[in-house]
Amino acid sequence: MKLTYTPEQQSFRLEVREWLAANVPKEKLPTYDTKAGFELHREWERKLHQAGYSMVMWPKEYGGRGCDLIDWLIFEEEYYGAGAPGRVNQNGQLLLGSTLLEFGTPAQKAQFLPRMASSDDMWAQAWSEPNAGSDMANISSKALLDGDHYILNGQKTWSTRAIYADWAFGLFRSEVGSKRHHGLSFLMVPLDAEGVTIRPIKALDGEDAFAEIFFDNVKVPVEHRIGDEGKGWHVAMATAGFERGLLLRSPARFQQPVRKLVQLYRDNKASADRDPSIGVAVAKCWSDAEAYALSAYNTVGRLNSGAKIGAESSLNKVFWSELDLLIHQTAMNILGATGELLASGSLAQEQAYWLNGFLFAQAGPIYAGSNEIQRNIVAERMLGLPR
Amino acid sequence: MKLTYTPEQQSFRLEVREWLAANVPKEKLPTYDTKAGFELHREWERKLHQAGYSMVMWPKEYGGRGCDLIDWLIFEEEYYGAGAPGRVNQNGQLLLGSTLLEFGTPAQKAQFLPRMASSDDMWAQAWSEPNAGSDMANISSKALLDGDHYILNGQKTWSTRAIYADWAFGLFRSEVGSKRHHGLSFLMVPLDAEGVTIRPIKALDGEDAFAEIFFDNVKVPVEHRIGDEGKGWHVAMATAGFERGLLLRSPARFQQPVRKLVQLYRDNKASADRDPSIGVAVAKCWSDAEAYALSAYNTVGRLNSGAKIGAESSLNKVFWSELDLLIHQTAMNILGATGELLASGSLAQEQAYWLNGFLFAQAGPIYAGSNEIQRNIVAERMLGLPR
Amino acid sequence: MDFTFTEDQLMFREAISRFLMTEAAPEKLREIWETAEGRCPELRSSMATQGLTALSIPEADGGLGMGDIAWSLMTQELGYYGIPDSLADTAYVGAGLFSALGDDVAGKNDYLTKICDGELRLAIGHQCSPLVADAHLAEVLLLQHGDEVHLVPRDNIDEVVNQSIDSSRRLSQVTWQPKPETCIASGEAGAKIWHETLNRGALSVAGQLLGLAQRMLDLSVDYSVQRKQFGKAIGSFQAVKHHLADVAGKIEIAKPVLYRAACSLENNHPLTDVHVSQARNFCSEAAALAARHGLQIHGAMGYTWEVDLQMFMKRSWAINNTWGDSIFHQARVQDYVLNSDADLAPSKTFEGA
Amino acid sequence: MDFTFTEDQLMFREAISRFLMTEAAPEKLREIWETAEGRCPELRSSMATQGLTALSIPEADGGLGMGDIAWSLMTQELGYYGIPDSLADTAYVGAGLFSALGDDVAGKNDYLTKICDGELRLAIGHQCSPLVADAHLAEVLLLQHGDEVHLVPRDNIDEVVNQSIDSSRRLSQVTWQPKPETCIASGEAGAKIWHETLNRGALSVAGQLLGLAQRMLDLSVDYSVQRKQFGKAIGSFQAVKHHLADVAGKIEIAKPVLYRAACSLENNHPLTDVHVSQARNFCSEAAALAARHGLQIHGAMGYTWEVDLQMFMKRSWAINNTWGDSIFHQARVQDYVLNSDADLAPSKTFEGA
Repeated sequence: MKLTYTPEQQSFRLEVREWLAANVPKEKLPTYDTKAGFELHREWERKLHQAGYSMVMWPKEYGGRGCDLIDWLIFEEEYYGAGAPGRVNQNGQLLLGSTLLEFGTPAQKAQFLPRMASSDDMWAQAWSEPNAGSDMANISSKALLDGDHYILNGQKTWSTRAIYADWAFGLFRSEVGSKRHHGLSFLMVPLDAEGVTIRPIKALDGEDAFAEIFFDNVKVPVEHRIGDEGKGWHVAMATAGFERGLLLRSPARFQQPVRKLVQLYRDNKASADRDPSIGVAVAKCWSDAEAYALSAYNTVGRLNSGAKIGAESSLNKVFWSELDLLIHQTAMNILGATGELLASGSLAQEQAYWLNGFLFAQAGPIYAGSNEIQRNIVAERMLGLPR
Repeated sequence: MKLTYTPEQQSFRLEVREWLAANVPKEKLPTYDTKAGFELHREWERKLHQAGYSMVMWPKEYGGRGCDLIDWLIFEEEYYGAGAPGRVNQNGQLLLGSTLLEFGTPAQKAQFLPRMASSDDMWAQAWSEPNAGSDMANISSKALLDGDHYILNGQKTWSTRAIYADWAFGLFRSEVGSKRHHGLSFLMVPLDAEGVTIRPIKALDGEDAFAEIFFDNVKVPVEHRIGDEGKGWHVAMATAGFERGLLLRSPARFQQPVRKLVQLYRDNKASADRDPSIGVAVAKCWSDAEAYALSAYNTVGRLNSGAKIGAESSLNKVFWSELDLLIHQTAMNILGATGELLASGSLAQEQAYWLNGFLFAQAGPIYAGSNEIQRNIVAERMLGLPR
Repeated sequence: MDFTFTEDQLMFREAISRFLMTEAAPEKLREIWETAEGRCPELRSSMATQGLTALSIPEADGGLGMGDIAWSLMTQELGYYGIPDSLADTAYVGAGLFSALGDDVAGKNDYLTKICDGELRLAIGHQCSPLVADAHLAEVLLLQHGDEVHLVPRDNIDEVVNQSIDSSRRLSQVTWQPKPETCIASGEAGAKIWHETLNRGALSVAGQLLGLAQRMLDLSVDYSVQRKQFGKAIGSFQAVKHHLADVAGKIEIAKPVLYRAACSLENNHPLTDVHVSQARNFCSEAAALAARHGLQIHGAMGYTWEVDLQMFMKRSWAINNTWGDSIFHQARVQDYVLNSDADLAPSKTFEGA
Repeated sequence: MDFTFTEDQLMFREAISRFLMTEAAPEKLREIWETAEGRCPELRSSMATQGLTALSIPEADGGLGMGDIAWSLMTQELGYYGIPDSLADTAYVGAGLFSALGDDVAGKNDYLTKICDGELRLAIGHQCSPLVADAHLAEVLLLQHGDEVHLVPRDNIDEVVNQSIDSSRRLSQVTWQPKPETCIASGEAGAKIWHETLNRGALSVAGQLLGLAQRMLDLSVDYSVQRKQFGKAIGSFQAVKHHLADVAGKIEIAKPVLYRAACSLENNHPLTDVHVSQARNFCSEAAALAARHGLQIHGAMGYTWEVDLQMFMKRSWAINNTWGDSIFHQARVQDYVLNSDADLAPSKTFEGA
């Protein structure tokens, strides 16, 4: 055990830090849940990609940098620490990207990964259906094989930013009459294909953050299937594991708001200390975010020694989603009467950072598999309790 | 709404206060989980009874004082406030007593209540069985009607202080082949009857706090059944409601340790304030105990206006048991390194008060129906969620 | 010792509840949320017709002569139906403030009468917040300047309006000049008025939060009975049951605390400050858990604009730190327990410090 | 950057675990709990034979030359098997203290050798507690007097022994007279030794608490699979699943925090104090929840003397406030976050203050 960085790691960190200092937009980009904001984020992604920072842990041939996971953690620390823009294409890059790297054919990798790294292709997930939320295996959207194509019919929902995206990926029932986890195939679908209709869903904050996707005899070539016919569940589970696990929510994603929370506390110490539970909560946020970071480095160490991530990824997801709630609730408590203000007003730039974060944190225990489902998974798969 | 006491209520309070000041033993009685302590507590109960304070809310003819529930709350406040001994016969007096008052025949009331009030008869519960814990309807102990007697066979368990008690009460399956809630009868059994064997169960603290009761062809006259043959579940549920509800745990039972906790905090303020979460917890304990007291007065007001207590009694039970844990955990945190000491040592009278309370508090979320079962009851009966 | 409401109080609550159920259904709220001002004058008028604006006004002035105890029921209804209106600030907090003024204050009775008739819109600026709610529509503002109470016509202020996460709320930074002619109370009397006004405002918020909590619980129970996953209603899963049971527990325990605080405020109990803050804390906790678990049970649906839950969640988040923020109210209770020498014997529940 | 253990460390842990599994089964613990002294000399000897007492001793002195990092695994095993022995205080904390002494201290190497061979019983009295554990059996005591470290033979002290809720523990109030001839370190050097000793003691407690948490979880999982209610194993109820999943979560997150603290202590990291207290807090929380939920899942059975859970619960309650109580360790973390001006950027996780 040696918890210090190598000279190479240190110089990688400095290099990233300098590039970000020179390139991160001075003004916060508008939300990527609007079309304009989405395209500005795409531009930023292209810039990142040109500098080789889009997907640092992918192989160079696919637009990455060939870094290991420690470098990735370092990159994330610098990225969040610099207050750089949210990663608009991460559902594709992190979830589908990891899946393609593991299960994709050489042709698929060559076709999809470079354009994903550069965000020339923007990706949306198509997992959920109206009757397949927590019960993810209850999928009814169909993909019938017809020669060298699948014909897709059905409906997906909660597809983040699908109205702006170029492609979607998800599971479809490809074996007639199959049930639950069986007979599903993992397909990639261009969203401009004939028969695709996308309807936005207005989120809590009024933005079109999600969408429903309707498939009406949509033709998708067999080459757009990842993994074997009917074996999509296996492929998807690997992807879901990535999502819950380390990749989607790197520790820096929480350490940065904690750093700002501590600053908010320090700036308002006289007032905040009148209720000592505030300071206690701030210290707990720091300690939890630090623990999550330690856990990530520890996991990376074990992965590098050949271990696999199992149901721990479910514990991770519960942990960071609850931490995120605590961070933002504590900030709201410190802000007091001005916490409810939207950014549009006279007082509210700092407030809006926290309010937006507070709203988004509310979704954390729900998306990527509800925390109730995660706890079931831990109990059943890690502890061996009966279903 | 008028939250002040009448002159009569005030003078009742003063009368109780004076009597307790003159009569509460100066030295704490030894634990009633030992034979010697049990009998000393019985003596105390007789003294209380002679002064008319044993069961203040029972009718005078049964050894009570004919008080209303407000007077009872006042009595409890004074009783706990004076640090008077624990009520050794309360499982009988509060649970069976209430049941007899509601369901007993005049003959049963006359036979059992006065001796219960005076603690000439000490009562144990015989609810649980090895396979009927949380699943209370899974009772298999049998009571077969044979002329004017029942013949009892089977086993009960977790019967508090049964090794010292004179009588037990509980449910027995009196209809052959009946299932679940049906075909049960509510019986009272003298523990010196032939065929009764009692084996102590050593509790966490090493004392024989519970017992198993074995019934081997025990003869019990039909007159010892409360309510109708086969309708024992209905009778028992009323009793269980009393137990969870107000009677078993009056607010003063928690307000008194909170008062002592605040004193403990004030006495150790300099040290305790180094971790502000201590003060926050102390204040929460006070606020919760106060809320529980308000809730009790509010419930009594509604009862006096003709309302019934329903699933709220389950909420009460969850609330006070969690409060009791917090009170004692907080005390242990203030005591620090000396908190683990038993009373036998050099340092530890105050510590032992808290350690004993801490241990007993651990059982709170389990006995009288586990908190998980209580939450199910609230969800199903109060909110109408499907079973 | 009688911890119950009168028949009159309960019947009035029932009547208001029935009225709001039809007049302020969620579709109506959505309409109001879409307006520029976030408020609906017709709704205020119809509430006045029901007698709500007359609740606090002395019978001598044509009102119903009820007080804080009755309002502890009514504010729950305003919360439950998510009423997008400053009615409580006007007809409860504002009326209380006017009533507390000396009889020599010019126009005092006229203002009370206008409140009673539902004709006055006012806004109150207390130093507990840099923001004044509803200043954009107020005819007059009651503004704090130290111990002074100023009654300021809208024309005499400048305001910058902010939007809230609750689309019906407008919060203004108000700039104004205290002048002798607008001062209607000062010194000890003014300080007392502001002190009591803050307590009344906090109790109004507490009642609304509790009503909101109940609404969010009811919506979540309904949803959990209808929504199926894994072949059965999600309300049959124990995790969902326990989430909702915990919300019910927070609501039930908060009620008597709210009612006691109202009784203390109405009767000038010496511990009113502590009781009000305690009530606000319990109601706030109930609303926060109802929002959190309500959203959790609604899943992604709860995170949409379309499903009603969002309106009630946002209201609860928005008003939670008004009329004294969480820090203020927590600190008032903590100070009493930790830093006073109050005797906390079990017999003292209803006694003064 | 490598957050993993060496093969040697993992294999040694595995060997110790297998050894304790057979040598310190619950029946054996019960026997020891019944003895007057609460300790078993044979168990200590056999642990010495396994090399446990030699772990911290430099290879030059015949030991294994491992450090805090290796002990962070071993203390978990001691906790998991509920070992009723002061082994960690002697072979880990005490050995660390002796090692930190100047080479001029008479007998230093003899003591290290005796520890290594399992022949020394010692007790340590640190000002963090008014009590000294295992003084009743100690040959010598290491006692604090301000900045001075005193090595005091048992004959030179008076003690009053207290019993603990954990029947195997004896805690003494020790009275003694500091004399020049017993002083083995003082001034800055002495202060540094006590400071480091407290951190090492706290880390020892943290590891044991984490091992205890894991044991209580394992016992509860077993019980919930065997125990049936309502016709099925209680482990199939969602409330039980979620209780146990939460315990597993506390344990898993505590591990890396414990390991990092051990690494900091071993390498004199400038934030060692904060890291040790953080580790102790996480491990303490894991043990507390494992006890609470473990008991809840065991139901009344868990509240009996007969079922093994009680031994592990009581140990966890008993040692929780030793080597710095909860207040001390919470305050060290809070002070760092709230009252320092440390830069808490995401890049600083492994850097000094």
